[in-house]
Amino acid sequence: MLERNYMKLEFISKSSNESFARVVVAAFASQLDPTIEELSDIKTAVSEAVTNAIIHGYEYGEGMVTVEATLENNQIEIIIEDKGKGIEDVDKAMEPFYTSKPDLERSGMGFTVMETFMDKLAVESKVGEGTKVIMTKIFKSLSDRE
Amino acid sequence: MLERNYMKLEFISKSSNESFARVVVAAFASQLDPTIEELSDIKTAVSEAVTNAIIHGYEYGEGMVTVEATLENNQIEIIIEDKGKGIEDVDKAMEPFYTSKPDLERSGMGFTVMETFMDKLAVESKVGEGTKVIMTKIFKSLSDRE
Amino acid sequence: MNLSLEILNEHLIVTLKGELDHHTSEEIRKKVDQKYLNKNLRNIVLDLSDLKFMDSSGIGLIMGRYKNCKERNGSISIISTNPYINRMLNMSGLPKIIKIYSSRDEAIRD
Amino acid sequence: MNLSLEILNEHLIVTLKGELDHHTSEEIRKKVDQKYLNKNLRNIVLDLSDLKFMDSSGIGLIMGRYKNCKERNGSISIISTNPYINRMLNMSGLPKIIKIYSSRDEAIRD
Ligand SMILES: Nc1ncnc2c1ncn2[C@@H]1O[C@H](COP(=O)(O)OP(=O)(O)O)[C@@H](O)[C@H]1O
Ligand SMILES: Nc1ncnc2c1ncn2[C@@H]1O[C@H](COP(=O)(O)OP(=O)(O)O)[C@@H](O)[C@H]1O
Repeated sequence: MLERNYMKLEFISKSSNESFARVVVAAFASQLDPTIEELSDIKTAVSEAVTNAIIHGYEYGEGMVTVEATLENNQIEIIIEDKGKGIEDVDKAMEPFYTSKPDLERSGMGFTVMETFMDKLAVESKVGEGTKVIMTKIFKSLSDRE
Repeated sequence: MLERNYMKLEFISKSSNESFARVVVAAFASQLDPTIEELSDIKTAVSEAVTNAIIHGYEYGEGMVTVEATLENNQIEIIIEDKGKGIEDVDKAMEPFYTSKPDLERSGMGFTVMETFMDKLAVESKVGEGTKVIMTKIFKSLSDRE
Repeated sequence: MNLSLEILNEHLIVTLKGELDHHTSEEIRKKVDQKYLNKNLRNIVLDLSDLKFMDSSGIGLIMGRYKNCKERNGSISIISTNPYINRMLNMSGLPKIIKIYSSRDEAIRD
Repeated sequence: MNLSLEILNEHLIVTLKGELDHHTSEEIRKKVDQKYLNKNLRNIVLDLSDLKFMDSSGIGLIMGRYKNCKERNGSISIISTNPYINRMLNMSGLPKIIKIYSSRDEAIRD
């Protein structure tokens, strides 16, 4: 089993950094030797949370998005944070198909995807201060191998 | 030409993170669409500086290594920093083949590689405080394309 | 992201390769709509079989084209073979309103 | 990193694939030395032709094996075809003391 490992990434809220964030988290998670499907789940969940920080958190301006990842035992914890506008009603925001930006052709499925593809999801947000998404993925493939 | 882009990565000084740091910088630099050789130069220089932070900066302990990268116009600036032991005599350290750790089979070529593969190199260090390596690579391929 | 557009009778065939996310979907949307509206086409066939990655921005993109087609009494169909992308399509409920095929021949014949 | 060790007469043939850096060189060093010393071999042939990446830790690794071979009056030779890795080898001055070949046949015949 791998020893604990930790990384923190900060980048400007440009949409071209969405794929960059996915590559970084996937490269870090690879140290636990996950299956292709597990890696794919993580990439998708990261993509959702980072996209939200960029288009909802910072809306029309630019700010910094932070992605932290911790590998420990057979799991990865990922925290994605912005210092943007925040969410007024988190429960409502997390409802499937709810979106505040139908004009941008958002589907309102971001949080549903994160919930489905990860094992744990928590959202902390304060209007005017920002949003923090904390997700955990347990590598079942790793538990099996032991 | 790409707009300015910036990222900052922090990770624990474990040797397994050497390849991770290379992947991250290469993925970020890819946004400027460099040649394979330019990308290879950057990866090698990053590998040298990150390895130095891990084995010389933090020697036997663990600490955080920081990698910052800025894309602007046709160049990338990369800053690699540790808060480790620092270098007493930077000029001597930068001499080809000088190493303080021949027992670890170091070749003493790290700084020479960084100098050769990058366009600019500056080293700032203070004993007991840490070391900062600032390197710039100009993407010639990009200037040609204009 | 690699996008190719072909016209076959009244169909606009859109082939996507690479990664479909919020960043890449903006350009795709513009180019697809331009062709679809300017050329007075009716139907859209979206070929996702060479797509390597898609997040929920892809669902938004498909929904938007679905609405455009409906306004013209046209139809939209999807070709998808990647199990991972099928999973995302199923999650969204899209297969209830859009037919998913596993080959281009089937999609065009239908 | 992928390492394979073969014995051919007095030669230890070491084939490296993937990325050779400080992290991966530690395990390679241990495994190569163990085989070389235990089996009482004389020469080492380092096949780097499938290496995708090498930094100066690779130079340190080669120098260390060179010293071990010298102590036994053996010799070390390198097979390298990647121009990028050749550039690193040339920078280090290693070609002055170690022969670099572009194929395994040449290296073993010599
Ligand atoms: N980081 C964030 N900052 C501010 N608002 C957010 C953030 N993330 C999500 N939201 C809000 O929650 C809603 C639902 O998010 P989500 O399920 O990802 O769907 P979508 O991104 O498609 O709108 C968004 O429309 C937005 O109003
Ligand atoms: N981040 C650092 N912290 C402390 N000392 C360093 C650092 N980087 C380099 N040095 C010193 O400079 C010397 C030369 O470095 P380098 O040229 O990279 O060769 P090598 O790593 O092979 O020793 C090292 O042996 C070490 O003494």
